[in-house]
Amino acid sequence: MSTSVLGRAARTGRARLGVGLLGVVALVVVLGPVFAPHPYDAIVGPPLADPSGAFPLGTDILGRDVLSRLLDGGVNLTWMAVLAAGIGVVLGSLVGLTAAYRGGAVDAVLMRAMDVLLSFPEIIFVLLFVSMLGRSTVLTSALVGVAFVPGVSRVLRGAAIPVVGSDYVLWARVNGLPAGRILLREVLPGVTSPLMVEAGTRLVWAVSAIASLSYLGFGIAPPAADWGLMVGENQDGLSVAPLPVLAPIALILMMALGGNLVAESVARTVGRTEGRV
Amino acid sequence: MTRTHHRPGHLTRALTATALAATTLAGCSAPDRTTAAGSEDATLRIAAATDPGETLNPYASNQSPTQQLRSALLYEGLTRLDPTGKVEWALATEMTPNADLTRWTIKLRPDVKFTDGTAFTSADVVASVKYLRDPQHAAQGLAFIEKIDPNAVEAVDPLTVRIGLSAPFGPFKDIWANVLLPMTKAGTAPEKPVGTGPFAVKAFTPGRQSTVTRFDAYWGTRPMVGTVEITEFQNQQAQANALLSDQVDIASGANPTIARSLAGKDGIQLLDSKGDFTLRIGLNTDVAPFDDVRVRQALRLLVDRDQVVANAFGGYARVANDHEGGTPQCPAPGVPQRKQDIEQAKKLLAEAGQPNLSFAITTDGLLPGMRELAQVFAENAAKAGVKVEVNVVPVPELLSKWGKWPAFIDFNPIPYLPTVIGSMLPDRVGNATHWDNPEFVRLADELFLAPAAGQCSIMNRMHEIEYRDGATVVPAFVNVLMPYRSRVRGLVTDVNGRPLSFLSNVSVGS
Amino acid sequence: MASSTAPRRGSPTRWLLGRLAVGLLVLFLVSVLLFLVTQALPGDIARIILGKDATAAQVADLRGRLGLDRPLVAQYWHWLTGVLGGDLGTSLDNGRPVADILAPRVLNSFTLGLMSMALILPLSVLIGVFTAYQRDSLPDRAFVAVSSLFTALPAFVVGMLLIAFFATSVFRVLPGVSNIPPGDLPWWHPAELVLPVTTLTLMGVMYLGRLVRASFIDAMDSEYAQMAVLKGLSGRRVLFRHALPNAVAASLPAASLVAAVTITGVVVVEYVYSYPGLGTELVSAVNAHDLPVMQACVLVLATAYYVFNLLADVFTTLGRSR
Amino acid sequence: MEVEVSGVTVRADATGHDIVRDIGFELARGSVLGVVGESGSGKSTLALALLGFARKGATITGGRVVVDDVDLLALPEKELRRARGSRVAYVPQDPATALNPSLSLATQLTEGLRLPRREALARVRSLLEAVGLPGDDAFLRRRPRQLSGGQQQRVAIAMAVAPGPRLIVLDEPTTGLDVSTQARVLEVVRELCRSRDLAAIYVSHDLAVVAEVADRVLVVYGGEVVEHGSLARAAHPYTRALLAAVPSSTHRHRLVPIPGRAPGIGADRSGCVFAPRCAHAAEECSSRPPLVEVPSGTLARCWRTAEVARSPRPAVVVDAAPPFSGDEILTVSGLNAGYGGRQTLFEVSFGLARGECLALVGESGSGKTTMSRCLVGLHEEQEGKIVFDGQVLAPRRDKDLRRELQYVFQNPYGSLSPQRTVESSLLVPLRHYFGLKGTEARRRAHEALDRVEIPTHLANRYPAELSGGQRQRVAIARALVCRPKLLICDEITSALDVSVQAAVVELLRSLLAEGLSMIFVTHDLAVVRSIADTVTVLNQGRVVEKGTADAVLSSPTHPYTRSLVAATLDVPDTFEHAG
Repeated sequence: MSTSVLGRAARTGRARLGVGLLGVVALVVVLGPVFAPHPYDAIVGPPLADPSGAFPLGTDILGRDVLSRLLDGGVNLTWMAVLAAGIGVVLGSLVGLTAAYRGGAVDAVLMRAMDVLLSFPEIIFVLLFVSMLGRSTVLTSALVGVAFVPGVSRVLRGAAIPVVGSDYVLWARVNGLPAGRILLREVLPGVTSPLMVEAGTRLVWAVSAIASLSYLGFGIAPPAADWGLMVGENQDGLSVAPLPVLAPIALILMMALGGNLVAESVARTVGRTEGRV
Repeated sequence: MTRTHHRPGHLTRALTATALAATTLAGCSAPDRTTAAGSEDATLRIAAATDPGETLNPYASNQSPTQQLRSALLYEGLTRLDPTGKVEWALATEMTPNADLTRWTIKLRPDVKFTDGTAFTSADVVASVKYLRDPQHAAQGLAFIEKIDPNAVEAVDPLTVRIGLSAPFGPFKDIWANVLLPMTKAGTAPEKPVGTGPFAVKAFTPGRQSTVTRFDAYWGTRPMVGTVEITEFQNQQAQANALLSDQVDIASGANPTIARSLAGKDGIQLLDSKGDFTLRIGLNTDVAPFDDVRVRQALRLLVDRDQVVANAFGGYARVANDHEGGTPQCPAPGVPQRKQDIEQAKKLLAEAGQPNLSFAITTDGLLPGMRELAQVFAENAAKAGVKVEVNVVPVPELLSKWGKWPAFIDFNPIPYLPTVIGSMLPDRVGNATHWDNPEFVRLADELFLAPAAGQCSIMNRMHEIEYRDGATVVPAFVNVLMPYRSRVRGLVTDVNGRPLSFLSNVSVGS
Repeated sequence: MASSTAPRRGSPTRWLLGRLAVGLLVLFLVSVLLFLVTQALPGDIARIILGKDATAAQVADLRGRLGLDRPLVAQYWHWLTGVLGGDLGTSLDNGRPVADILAPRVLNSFTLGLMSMALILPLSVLIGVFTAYQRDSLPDRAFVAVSSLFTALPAFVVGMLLIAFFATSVFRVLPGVSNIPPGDLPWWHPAELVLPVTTLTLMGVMYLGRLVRASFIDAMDSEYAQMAVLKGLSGRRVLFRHALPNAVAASLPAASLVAAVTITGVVVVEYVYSYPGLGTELVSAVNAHDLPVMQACVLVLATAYYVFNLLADVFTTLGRSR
Repeated sequence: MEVEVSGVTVRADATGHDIVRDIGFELARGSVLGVVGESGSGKSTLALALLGFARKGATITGGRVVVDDVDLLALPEKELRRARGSRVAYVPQDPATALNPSLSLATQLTEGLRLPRREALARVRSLLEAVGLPGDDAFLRRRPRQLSGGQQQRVAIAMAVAPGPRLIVLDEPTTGLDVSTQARVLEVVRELCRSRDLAAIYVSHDLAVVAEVADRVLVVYGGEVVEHGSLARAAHPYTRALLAAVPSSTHRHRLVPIPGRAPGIGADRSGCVFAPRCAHAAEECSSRPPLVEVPSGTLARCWRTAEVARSPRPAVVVDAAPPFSGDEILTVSGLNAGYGGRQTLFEVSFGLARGECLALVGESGSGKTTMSRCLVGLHEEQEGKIVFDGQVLAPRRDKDLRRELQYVFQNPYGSLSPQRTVESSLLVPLRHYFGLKGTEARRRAHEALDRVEIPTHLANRYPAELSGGQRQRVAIARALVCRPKLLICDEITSALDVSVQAAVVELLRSLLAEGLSMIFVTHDLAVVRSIADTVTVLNQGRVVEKGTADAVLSSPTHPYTRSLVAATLDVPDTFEHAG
């Protein structure tokens, strides 16, 4: 079922555009480091130099080659976003499915716990924990992921309730199948479509959130090259040298927009086909 | 809030206004806040960094640059520094020691009034000194006056104070020029301190804004502006934005990049105070391998000082030579300029048994250039195979492990003498490198007893020890940059990086 | 989206009271969690206040005066009883009453949030209905594309670009920072509000407008809309009397969530524009480890969040009982 | 003639195939035409086309719908809109979704009347009273959700009649209603047509209902009219097959399913559409027969009506089994149960002998669903005693008990996991109960599929690819692989077309014959008659009558049972005499 939804989604124009954008970004992320003309942390010129033959995109605030940093700076963002989205979706599904399946008190307790989590503005949540545990890329990704849990769990709980109430799950319960197996083998396959949409959307949000955190200085530590960090580092020079800021923003946008388009087209295809078998 | 009832229908008006196009809005701002430009009552609007913990108490511990900026307008000390770094008389007119420099008699300036109109007398000085000297108050300037015997502070007559010391101390006049040691009316600190400065507080909201107005009975030169409004902003970019959109006249903090991008924009100029402000990398001598002077010297040899000046500070700095400055009155110490020498550094490291040195530099990035300095240093060090990580931590974390970081970035804005007292002698809280050089300590003691004429040669010898053995990498002296709108006239640069302490001749044109 | 148990039995009032009680419980848990987290923060508030120059004895003395040396439970209990008695405590950082610090900031933030909501709701409906009605037309496609772009765009980038465009670089028609001087009411400074409100509104409309568009399309495709057509009603009546109320009703839970997100989203926007609201205060309180201020900020934000969330649930429940 | 329809064709835009094709009929004022067809036959599309309306993705490509000398399909958009409601009105299948949830009844009833509000309200009030609803302000202020299903449907009818149309199209108006409610709605329809001289088109899948309400019947199959006339005189093999598949509440007969599946849109239409499933198909059927008058008196689209007429209906009457005297496999005594504090079952007691089929009969709200949930152990708020095969059923049941007591659900679309193939669905219980995997498990699965007559090649299909009847049989197979002793079937045929229902009922009957015990939960007395040995009637959570099927259905004693029996409709019996 799900593969066919993906297949149908992939044939839409917006999905193709999305895949194209993601492809370009993926090329930059994967092949970029190979083609970077300078080491990402080498100071090779005066700060904020205009674009020239030697520095096609100019230099940054410290006199490093912007192009090289751009080509090198996607890897961290990518794996961090994937990790964050993964944590968010896995934990969120776990909570959401458990709440939907157990219902009653378990449901109430889990959902109120999610409310508690949601009540912290995301940025404060990260700020507090980064202050508490020290800055690390894994921690930041994990925190962004945890911040996603309430949202994901709500959506999946909503999606799972009809599945849990459906007769085939009822049959499994009546026959005394173990709860874990029912959740994993019966309920989970029933919510793959919203799950995929969530995963896609959260990936996009993770890109945006992690870029924001790097911009604010809670993500990747300097002197590493990272698109979000580059925006933060160079924004003071925006009016003198816009490229060191705009170039990474463009790539972040391409990445997020690409993911968004793909997620949306899946969601659209799902919306058009689900429930009207 | 209290004015709500005067303004019926504001919500509707504001909503309509918000919905309207931007053009109508440009001219629309708080009605009663118009600046009478050029006139006697002109307002000077200064952007400063946010400090939610600030108070009006000039003796408070841990004062931010913002609080010190305001204190300089409200309070005065017995002496003060002029923009060239020279100590001049302020509330005192004379300080006379006894023969062994253990008791000082201070003559006060007559006819000085506090901003509440009362007269400034010796009783106020005694009270201020006793307050400062009481360790209970944790005053930030305490370190400088530790030699004062609190029981030996007495008023001789209304304009004479006598202060006894626990040990002989010569450069008494220099010490009192510190902004942390002002005089306030007896009994008013810390709650509602009253000073003798050219301005008095009109409104004060910590962390947001303070307004001070001219004190017309000020004993010195009467300022030309009627009001100074200090508004606090979260970051320097916001200060720059406020300056650009003409919401403030001066941005008191600007990093080199901002300064560069603002300079030359219409109507904006740059106040570039060159001085001996140092950003330095401290190396903790309690921790291996920084207890080995060879390692410290190797790291000093790794720095490309020209690159630090050009790239970390955007050219708004000058090369330094691994010793503090703050001695504008003295000739340069006779030590050669240290230059990048990778081979020598490698050799020293190998001798010290640290060929693959790897460590982290911690900084809270509080001041512009701190992170950049760390990064340039890391890049330079990599050339010798030394792996340096830049560890940016929040301010509280830096403070919480103060004195325990193996390598960190620190700054020093004050003249050499108080620097020595505050952060270079052993067992000072400010000395987070725990550097303890017996010869340096001996010279310091000598300095405290030396007559003014002999100070320079002692200080130059001390610089030389720093250069040879010191625990800090001092690659550059950094300029203090303040972009301002060119309608502000009369600003002066200051070697100590506090040009906004000198507002007497500043006017705001149209 | 909206969660939780619908009123299955008992009166709606009882259900609402139940939810409010749960809300109080959530707030209590939030405060406990925040308290525990701050205890684990590195860096001692007394040390932060006194700075690096203070001696250990001075730090210990200040800790005593601030009551930080008492057992955790006692500290928390002291704070809680104070809050329940209407006393939010005093800032550790500058000793001022928390209520005095926060009152103007709450007003500022809520003005910002409510103004944005006042724009987001009608604009979303307008744009959503228009694009749904003109489905697949050029404006519709443009809106869908732009809104995709915006959901991918971090708020700080939007803010940064708006400042550069309207205040500092291209046009210089608006203030580049949105400082509301202390003592002033935010709406005395409409020009300062334009950019922050615009940022929040843009982000909100791009999200909510899409939802309205989708639910309007659903409403237009519904059986009752078809029935209205079959009754021979005019196109306009079908659109505005039959489809629109239901589309709006279907979007209400999402609108409440957008409101909740807007309230908490002011944190970033306030930071970008240096707007003196709850968000900027919260950031400085976190930086200074000023627990009472932090607690109060988070409680206000969490309450606002919970209220809007509850509204979302109420709307969903109303919708479900239809 | 009041209404003349001819050549109406609706095409699916995407594929270009016709959904309905060349439909024509005439209708006099005051008379009711029934349109009968199974799901997918195109009858709803036809109903909408009569108002000049096609759903998204479909277009009316030709034909005339003349009402009062005006051809609706030829009208420009604006005039067509005026004609809707005032000339032709529509009553939707599901008023719960077709009435606007956010508007009051007054608004919905008066809008489009083009009358001053006071007059409009007066007319609406009298109409509401005519359909048996209160016409007071309090009622008019209500929203649709505050009404019961039957009330909603009567409001929808009043709404349709209010502008004074000449023709009213009712699309499955009683589907989903209880028999007694259905009876009231039908009465309203008949009465309105008579009193207001309205022509009505009544679309339904239920032959009994159509036979009851309509003067003449249009039988639609594969988007075409295959027969037009009286059901009692049916000549087309499809009509006759349908009738043979319908169970009767008055006597038990063998139900004959129609083999194969209904044609989809885009099926080959060069010949007779029913030929692939027709027992009488011959070579000539590969060309399309015309709709012509046949000897029985109807119009039929069939080449072979003569042959068909010669083969009599195989009305095999099956005798009710003798009363069982064996031990009881299930005994329910004093069962009370409820939801969230509200009691829905009161002191329910009954017993089921081994090998017997017990029908648990009740309308919606009778508690029959709670009852079946209690039996399988899904219900938690219950007290009383249930003894199964000598063991008292505890809340926590052991594996064997669960295995021996199997449950088949009502909704064929939900009872199988859409993500599992047929075979995989069957392997789950085999692994769970018997620890079987691999070849042996597959062998047992295929065995069960054979038993329910699901061809082996469907084993790897997903439920979405199966028809409703096939899914229900797979669900039965899944119960069978567990080797149960008692099968609880909860309304398992109610969502199925009659031709498919027949196959399932016959399957269950054969399982009974093999000794399986069964509880059949239903509201349909005809199905009860065709399968049950004993009947227990539930009303408002209480058992009001029990006994053998024959006794309860033929001579009910409780007033409730009597009214239920009276409201149950049957297809006409006169069929045999027609040939």
